[in-house]
Amino acid sequence: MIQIIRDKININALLAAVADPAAGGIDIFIGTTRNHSDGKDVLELEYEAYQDMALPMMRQIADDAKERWGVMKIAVVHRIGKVPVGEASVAIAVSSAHRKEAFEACRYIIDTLKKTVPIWKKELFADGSKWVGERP
Amino acid sequence: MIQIIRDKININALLAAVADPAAGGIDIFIGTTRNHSDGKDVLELEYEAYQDMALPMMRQIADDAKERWGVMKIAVVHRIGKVPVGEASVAIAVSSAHRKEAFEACRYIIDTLKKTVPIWKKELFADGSKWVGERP
Amino acid sequence: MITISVKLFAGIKDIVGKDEVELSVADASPVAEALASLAENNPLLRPWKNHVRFAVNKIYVQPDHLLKSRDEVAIIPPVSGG
Amino acid sequence: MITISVKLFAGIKDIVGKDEVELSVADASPVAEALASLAENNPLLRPWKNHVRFAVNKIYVQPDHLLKSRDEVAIIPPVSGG
Repeated sequence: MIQIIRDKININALLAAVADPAAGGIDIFIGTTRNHSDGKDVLELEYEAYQDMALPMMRQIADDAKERWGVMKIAVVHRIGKVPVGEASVAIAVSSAHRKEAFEACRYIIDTLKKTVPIWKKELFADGSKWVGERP
Repeated sequence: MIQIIRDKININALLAAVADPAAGGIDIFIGTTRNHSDGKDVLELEYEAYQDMALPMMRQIADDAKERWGVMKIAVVHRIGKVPVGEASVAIAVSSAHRKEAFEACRYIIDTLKKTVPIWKKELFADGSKWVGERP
Repeated sequence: MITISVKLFAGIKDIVGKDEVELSVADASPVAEALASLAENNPLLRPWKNHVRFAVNKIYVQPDHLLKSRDEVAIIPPVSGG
Repeated sequence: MITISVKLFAGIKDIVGKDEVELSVADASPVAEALASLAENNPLLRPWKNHVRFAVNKIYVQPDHLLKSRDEVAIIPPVSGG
């Protein structure tokens, strides 16, 4: 289950996607939108993706993690469009025979996704908005 | 939210318990019952707890994690009684401003819980049952 | 002599057939005496000596921890929660 | 000359005011020429030169990667998903 969606992320759907009777553990990471940034109140977040590139990259990252840690099933879902404060912008679930591998693979996936996958976040404030990330 | 319960664990309830508008990430670990053990088919698991000791220990482990990693909110729920294969026996959720701390605190909690909290698991096979853990 | 309650769990509970027993032991006995005393009448418990931990009033203690009257002792076989 | 499509995102899309443009560049131009060419008419884009990555046909490439006709170029400002 590798998806970019505009609706609210359904954690139960991710859990169902990675469930496996041979799994001993599932690690899930959920990225949530924070209500402040550099001391300013964030009212809302908005995400944009280069979907045709982002989806295959997300699939590749999941495949790499599966091979490297020998985990069982992986789900990666990123939400785009407006995301209210406190709601999930990304969710990753990894099932594994043993918990160590589930934790490490899950962490690898979110770290790699944040560094490489072409998705952008805009913070909306009362007095304007700002794309997040290093800029000139 | 620190609980020992006999019903199915509700992951959404854990998520709601750790939600925080200042949180940037939530890590959740779910321990699920496996369908095999030492090459034998496991039909069902049964958990027993020394509740009066286990609950305060779970609370203490969560408090230690909160102090050590500065995370926001923690939920720890362990199920006891019969747990069908594939269902969650334990779930831990940790919300944090930053994801690194959420992952590390969550892993600390499950590792410490498994090593120290007085809860026991019995595996039920077609031809008998066995308490898990080192024995004479 | 003092009276203590001893809680039993998992494999040890199955051997004894009860989840709690009352024992009379000498005042200031070490907590390990709780298992030794039960093992006198039940040889199946003897090999467990080096495989259990003890708790007194819901806190782990060393085997030489000294008991008082009305202590709640628990014999804790290797845990396997999670 | 060859024709390429150039996809624009986030801050760069806002500056250009479009999410995709077609450009004519010399055959076998380096992909970095896509940004340079747009910056000729739009000085606001010039400081971005050292802050973007390029993708060709949905794969990251180095700035000196050479373009072919109908390539789908993307100018990728620093990503911030997650």
